[in-house]
Amino acid sequence: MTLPREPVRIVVGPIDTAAETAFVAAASGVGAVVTFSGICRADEKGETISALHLEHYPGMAEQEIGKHVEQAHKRWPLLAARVVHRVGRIEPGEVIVFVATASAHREAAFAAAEFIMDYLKTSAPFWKKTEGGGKEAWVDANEKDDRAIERWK
Amino acid sequence: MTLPREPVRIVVGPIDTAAETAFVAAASGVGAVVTFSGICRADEKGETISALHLEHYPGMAEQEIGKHVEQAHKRWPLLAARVVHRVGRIEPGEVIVFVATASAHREAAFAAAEFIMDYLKTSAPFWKKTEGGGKEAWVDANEKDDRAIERWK
Amino acid sequence: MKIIYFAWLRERLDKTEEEIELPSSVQTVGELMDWLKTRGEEYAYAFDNPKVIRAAIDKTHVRPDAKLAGAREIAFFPPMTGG
Amino acid sequence: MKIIYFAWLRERLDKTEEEIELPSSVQTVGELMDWLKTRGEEYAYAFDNPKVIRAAIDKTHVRPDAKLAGAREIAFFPPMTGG
Repeated sequence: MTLPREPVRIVVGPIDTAAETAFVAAASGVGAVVTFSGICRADEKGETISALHLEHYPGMAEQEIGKHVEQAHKRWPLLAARVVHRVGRIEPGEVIVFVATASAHREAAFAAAEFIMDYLKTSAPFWKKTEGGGKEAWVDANEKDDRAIERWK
Repeated sequence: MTLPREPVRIVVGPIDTAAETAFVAAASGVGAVVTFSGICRADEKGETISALHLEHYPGMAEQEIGKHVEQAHKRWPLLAARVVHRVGRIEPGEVIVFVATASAHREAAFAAAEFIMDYLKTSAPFWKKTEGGGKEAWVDANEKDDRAIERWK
Repeated sequence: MKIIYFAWLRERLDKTEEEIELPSSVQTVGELMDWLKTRGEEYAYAFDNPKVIRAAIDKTHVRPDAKLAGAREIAFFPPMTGG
Repeated sequence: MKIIYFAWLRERLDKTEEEIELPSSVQTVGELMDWLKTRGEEYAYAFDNPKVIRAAIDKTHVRPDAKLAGAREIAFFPPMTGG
């Protein structure tokens, strides 16, 4: 395995989700691994798009995600957790964000992956712009995402 | 992709989790993929084991899992769901069961994967026996698993 | 009627399945367990604690009060531990 | 003080960042937004609806009433849409 050891990374190219999954699964005592892949859809609000452009705030993006990965470790008996977020131009079908959590049992792995994603959506500084049909548009934030974090409070 | 089209399979050899994940991710309109891997631990109740032996009731095992995958499709807007369960001798670190769910958004994919796993644990006819230290022992059922399905009722 | 056994029930009985002609007094799954218990030492051992034993008729989970009429295949097994 | 802009704020202002000497009357993030708005047409457009704009001081989310004292870097951006 030649993956970086950092549990949170922002990358420009494709994400090797199989390698990331194998990395958390290899932690000692793991009985459950949950992964989440956020995938670029071919449409946004009914409009066909040819790509998304992901912009981020370097430094703060890693820090915000890292803070919530740390909180997940405090709330659940995790054995490993990794998050990789892609930036730049991303085409439909490609992975935008990948989260992998590992624990002895499934409850902690599921809860931690959802927790990390819910907070990533609302607090990590990334912005999506759509490309398609000759025009570009910034994606609006989703109110549902703000409500999702209420359950963790 | 040369995977079988059947969404529920019992297999004897290793599970190609990357191919299964790619299969559900390829469904049209997918924005979220959640996977769960149940992994053989090197210990069972504090005792070191060298392997698990998984026995199942052929026909009924596929049918019970399939029934709950169908129910998941009715409860959530899933675009794809697959379950592969391994039987026979499985060594520590190897995947015993793999679930992959795909939806436009993450809530449905997470909930369906948890739902399928909770019911698989309590209703699918599989039995685990441990091998190690020169002795064999049947694994006891977990009361926590019976409680887990209460939230879906 | 075909009866199938799994896990430690199979081991205690030392058989995976058998064809048995049931007496007409045996009408339910629970009655079948009670009757099997009388068939010898290994059956008494296997069905020692019928409360923990699960049953399926034609590959569908059933309770001890389920009727056997029309069943092709009865399976007995311990609580499941897959996944 | 260094100010950074992201997404459509960056586009409306046509700049990713700038160094600005703030008047002593500007003490909070909210006051900074109000003051920036007066700096020209593009600022008025960018900060047209300050309620939807988020801010961070030294890479930590802050509310409009957060004090600027001691800050090295202020960032303004729309609600986040990652993941």
